[in-house]
Amino acid sequence: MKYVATVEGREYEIELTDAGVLVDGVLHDVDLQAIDGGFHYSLLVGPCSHELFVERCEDVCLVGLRGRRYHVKVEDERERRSGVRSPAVRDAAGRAEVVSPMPGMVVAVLVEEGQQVITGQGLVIVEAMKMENEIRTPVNGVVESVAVAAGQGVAQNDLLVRVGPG
Amino acid sequence: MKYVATVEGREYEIELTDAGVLVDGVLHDVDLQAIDGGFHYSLLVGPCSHELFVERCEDVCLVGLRGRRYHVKVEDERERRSGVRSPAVRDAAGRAEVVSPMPGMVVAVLVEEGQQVITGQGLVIVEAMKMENEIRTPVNGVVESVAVAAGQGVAQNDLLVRVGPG
Amino acid sequence: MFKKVLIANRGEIAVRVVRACREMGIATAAVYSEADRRALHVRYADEAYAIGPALARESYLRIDRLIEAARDSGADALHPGYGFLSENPALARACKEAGIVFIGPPASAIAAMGDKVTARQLMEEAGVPLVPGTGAGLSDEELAARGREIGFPLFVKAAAGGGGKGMRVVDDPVELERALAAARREAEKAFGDDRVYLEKALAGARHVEIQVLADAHGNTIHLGERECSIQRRHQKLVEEAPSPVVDEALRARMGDVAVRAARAVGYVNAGTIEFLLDGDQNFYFLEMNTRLQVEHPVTEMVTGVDMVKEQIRVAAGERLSVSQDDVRPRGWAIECRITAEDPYNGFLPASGRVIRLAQPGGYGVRVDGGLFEGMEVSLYYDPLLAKLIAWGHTRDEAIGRLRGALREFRIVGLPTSIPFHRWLVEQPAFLDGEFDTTFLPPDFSLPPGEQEEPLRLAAIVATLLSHEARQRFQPRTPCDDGDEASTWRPQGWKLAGRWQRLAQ
Amino acid sequence: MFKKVLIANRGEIAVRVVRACREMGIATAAVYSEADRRALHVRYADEAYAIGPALARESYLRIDRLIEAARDSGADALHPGYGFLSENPALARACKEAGIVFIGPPASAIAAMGDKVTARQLMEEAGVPLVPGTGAGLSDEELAARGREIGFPLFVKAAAGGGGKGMRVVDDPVELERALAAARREAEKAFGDDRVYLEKALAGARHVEIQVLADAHGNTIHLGERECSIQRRHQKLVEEAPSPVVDEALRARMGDVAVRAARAVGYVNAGTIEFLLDGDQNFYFLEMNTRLQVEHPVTEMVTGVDMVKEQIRVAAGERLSVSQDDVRPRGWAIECRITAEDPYNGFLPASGRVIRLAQPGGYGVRVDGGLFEGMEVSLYYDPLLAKLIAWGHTRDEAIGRLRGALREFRIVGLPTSIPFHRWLVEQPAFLDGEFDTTFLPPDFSLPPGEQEEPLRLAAIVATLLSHEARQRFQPRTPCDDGDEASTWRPQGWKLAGRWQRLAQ
Repeated sequence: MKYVATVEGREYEIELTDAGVLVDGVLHDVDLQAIDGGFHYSLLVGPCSHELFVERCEDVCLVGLRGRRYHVKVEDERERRSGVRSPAVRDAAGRAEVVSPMPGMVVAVLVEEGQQVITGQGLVIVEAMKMENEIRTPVNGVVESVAVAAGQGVAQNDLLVRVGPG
Repeated sequence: MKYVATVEGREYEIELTDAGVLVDGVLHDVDLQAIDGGFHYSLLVGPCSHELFVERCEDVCLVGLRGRRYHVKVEDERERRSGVRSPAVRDAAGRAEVVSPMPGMVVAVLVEEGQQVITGQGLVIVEAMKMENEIRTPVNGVVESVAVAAGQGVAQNDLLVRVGPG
Repeated sequence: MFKKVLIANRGEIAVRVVRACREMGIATAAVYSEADRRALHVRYADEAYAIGPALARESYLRIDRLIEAARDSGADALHPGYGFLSENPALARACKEAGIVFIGPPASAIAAMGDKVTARQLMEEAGVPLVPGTGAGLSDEELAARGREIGFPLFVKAAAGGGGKGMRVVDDPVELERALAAARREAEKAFGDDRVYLEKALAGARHVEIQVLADAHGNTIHLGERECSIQRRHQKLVEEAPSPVVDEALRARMGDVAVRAARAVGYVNAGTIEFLLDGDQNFYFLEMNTRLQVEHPVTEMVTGVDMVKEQIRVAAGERLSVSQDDVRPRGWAIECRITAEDPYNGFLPASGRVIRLAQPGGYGVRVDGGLFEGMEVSLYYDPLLAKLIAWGHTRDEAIGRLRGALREFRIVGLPTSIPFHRWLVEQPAFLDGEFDTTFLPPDFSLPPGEQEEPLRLAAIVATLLSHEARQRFQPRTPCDDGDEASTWRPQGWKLAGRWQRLAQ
Repeated sequence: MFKKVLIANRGEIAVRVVRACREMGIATAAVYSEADRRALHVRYADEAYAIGPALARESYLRIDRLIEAARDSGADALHPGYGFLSENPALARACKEAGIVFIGPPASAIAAMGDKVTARQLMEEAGVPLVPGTGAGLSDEELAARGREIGFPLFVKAAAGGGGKGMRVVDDPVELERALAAARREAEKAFGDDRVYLEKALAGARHVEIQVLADAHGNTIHLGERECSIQRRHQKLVEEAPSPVVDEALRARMGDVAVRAARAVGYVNAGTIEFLLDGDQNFYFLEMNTRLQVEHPVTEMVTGVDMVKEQIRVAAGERLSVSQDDVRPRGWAIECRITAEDPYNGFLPASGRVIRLAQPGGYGVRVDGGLFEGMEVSLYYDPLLAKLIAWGHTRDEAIGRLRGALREFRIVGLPTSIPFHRWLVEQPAFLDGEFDTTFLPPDFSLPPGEQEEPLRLAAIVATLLSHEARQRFQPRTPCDDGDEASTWRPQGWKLAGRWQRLAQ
């Protein structure tokens, strides 16, 4: 069976054969064992020993290795040809959608609709873990809309402010 | 709902009510929380904090508490009246069935059928964990049958020797 | 000695205090918010009392509920831990009124050191060297003017602050204006006191602090220094004892000054004098923390002194169990603060469920944690999950142990700071002990790794598991799905054997 | 220094050696039997090599496969751990022939000390005091005659033995006859050598051993004693350093004799001289273990010396990193051997799957283990799961820490020796340090607890969970069973609230 695995922008062509795992045509001698029934794995590649954690493995697998977490998308040939699984890319087209980089609470909104803003100017202050974080605009422009108010809780990636071309 | 819980020969009448748990008529203020989805529990009885592990909870629950493991049989009133769940008790009736107290390998059989044995006399030597263990007869009598031979593996509670009245 | 101690805190420090009490034969009463019913400190304590909802100000910051829980439990003493109300003199006073011993310094010492401006005055009188700065209670305009005199860069600090909260560094007058407003707001919120002051930011200085212990019989000693310069936005990430740049003579000088500072406020119990240390072995008083520090374990590891037990002894009126002469440090200890923050993403706070946990072990490795499998890490509280401390005969050995322990430490289910620590212990400047408080820039984020191998391994494993899942999710009959799902276990993949070659 | 070390062992000691190598920057190659593919030492090592089926004699005892794995891996040294082939001079010789450094003493020293009878002769010549006894190579009849002369009780010991294997205590001539046969059988099986000898069993003696370290440059030092009298059937269960009955003068005397004993066999690397110590501070040579001991951590904790690293340094031709003067013990350390044995049932070996694991932590607590969640504990190997070591400034503090750590240590899924250790740390004789090797009778089984409360608590919990299960297993519709089963989580039972009362 042939698959394409994509991790951090890099694509690997992986073929499972009786002789071993072919990765981009190179044979790997692989021994993967589950330690505790589903999260924790021991991987031997040749004699080299690796410990891995797999937090989930649905559309995308979240694999933990050497302290890092890798998102791996695996597609078989058919899926890849039809593009079934490729995720939609959000496109802001000229606008900047400033989202909260963390879950927290909005302490203050520093701008209002229609206001001119310059790159680096603070838009909203979000408190998380008892620290205040000023969320700034990455572009020059005009505030098109403010999606939050002081005192409001926000999740990670919640829209805070939409900045349009000036 | 009323239950009878039996643990190490002691019976508790336990009634679950809205006000709390009645144990032999005494009200207990109980707060039981699963820690990790099924094995590990935190129990508060009043303010007193206890950690427990429940290895399984079918006919009999195996509850770990303060380093010990307790087998608890729980019956509701109907089961108790009908005796549905009471386990069959093995009865040796005059005979002693000497079983292996551990899994291991039979190194030597020290007796043969028909042989007179006296209390404390060695019957079989079972090796486990690299140590030899002499298994002795708890009664005086005659060896009725020997169920094992040297070199044979035995599981815990496997019959080794049956000793009949002399 | 006390019969029962109420622990007015949560997380790893509450567990730490439970352990000390247990070892001394003292019963423990934990408190918990609704978010913490299943927390480790609740389960390790002998008793536990609910004190309110998850929000700290409705639970861990409620003096009335803490005192009520202490009364309900019959506790004769209360340990505040660090953070929360530990440096609020009102808690110490409320304990006194309720006839409960507060395991910490007198309220007067907390108040004196808690107001950073008063503290500066007292220290100046006691002959303790200070960083150039202003008083508090000045208006924004006055501060702006004084700031220009002192010169930039400057720190804006909360008069009632501590631990980096309400603290900002500014490089020019424009920035100062904005920072004052933010610092006041944060200070008001955190401490109910919006007074701020300025302090010169010393370039290239290290953060080195001295641990002091004092009893009510007039004994005040120090346990040497801790090096805490590995910080990000004034939050300590890694601490060690001793400091790579403090020699015996400097240690004695700093220790003497620290003891003098503690005596100046009538200090009793454990406390820490924070100094800035410049490249010429000059040091300047920053502030005194009138409580146990997060990083106390590194001092414990090198001195052998159990600081929480000393706190309890001292609070019970006993003498310190060690004299200054008994303090003979051995080896080196380094602590990593393992937090629920994503170092690859600007140390953003993370939440999630700990689905798997493997803690490191072996010689010289200590874990002080509140971690357990099944733990829900929320954003309500401090992101500290655990402290990993490694001891070695030498700094190199300690770092070697740390490196190994960081490899063994597995917290699965959410991002943690572990990758940062793994990175740090490979940095030449850290290995050489050559760093100051600017080692990490404020916006530091861990660079992604450049190795190809882990990507490939992750790809292989994901592919094998995906393949297996695809095979599995082609049900043979429509009805046998349920049971199989509950009993299914991933099988071993062994696509080419090695043992077979050997066995022949 | 070595580039890569092959670890010819499994379990906690293999993990211990991985850690030491890793800290020294040396790569590690593990070996594993078919039963150990998922073991911790395999996962923590850099490389792993399959060496055969589960049975030790087909894998961990196969010198040929170990040497082959060492060659395949390119290892330049081999660490034997303890047990298995660690005291078999053939492994040391095979390493030498293969050009691989054996991290242990010279084969000649292993052979000399391995034959307990030869060892007795050598020690006698070196002026080391011996327990009265016989030579080996005697017939049963000769031994019976000599036994009557020496007087009962007597030990029957295997000439090639060690660690209690093949050892029997006998009280009279009739028992002696039976014991000789069993001991010969066990010795033949364990060591391929059925020679046995007799040694007088000293009443009321303690088992006290001295750790020695020697390098190839003529430096031989000792690291003080370990007290190992808490034994059951000659299997050590708990060890500590120092011994409660050894003072500075006795330590110096025993240390001198131990160093002399080591020198007498040209010893290089780590070794242990076991002594019996009577109530009058007389001590007698028992045997020398020419390898790392299970209980080496207690010595590490009090001396600060990493013994595995010293072993590696010495094997690489370096000098010991410490001199006799550098050895200044601090505090007290106690080790509990946490085994898969049921102390309530005559310490019967247990097997099973570790379904949940919570390891203790905090100050002064060390765990050396091979444990992990999901581990299948089999009967193929030694029942040792982990070693729990607690350090304290005093013996009392160490015991306090141990007591707390034993409460925190949770191994769910099979019986372990933890209840025994919890019991031990409450026994007045143990707390007073008043015990000898007869403290535990040979057939000791832990008495069941007498408290009613745990029974009641277990009954309550079992009833709540049974109740919940009964409710759950009344399916509402015949078809929605499957999914529910996989997502179901036991709910919290809170039949009477406390927080509500506070909140009003």
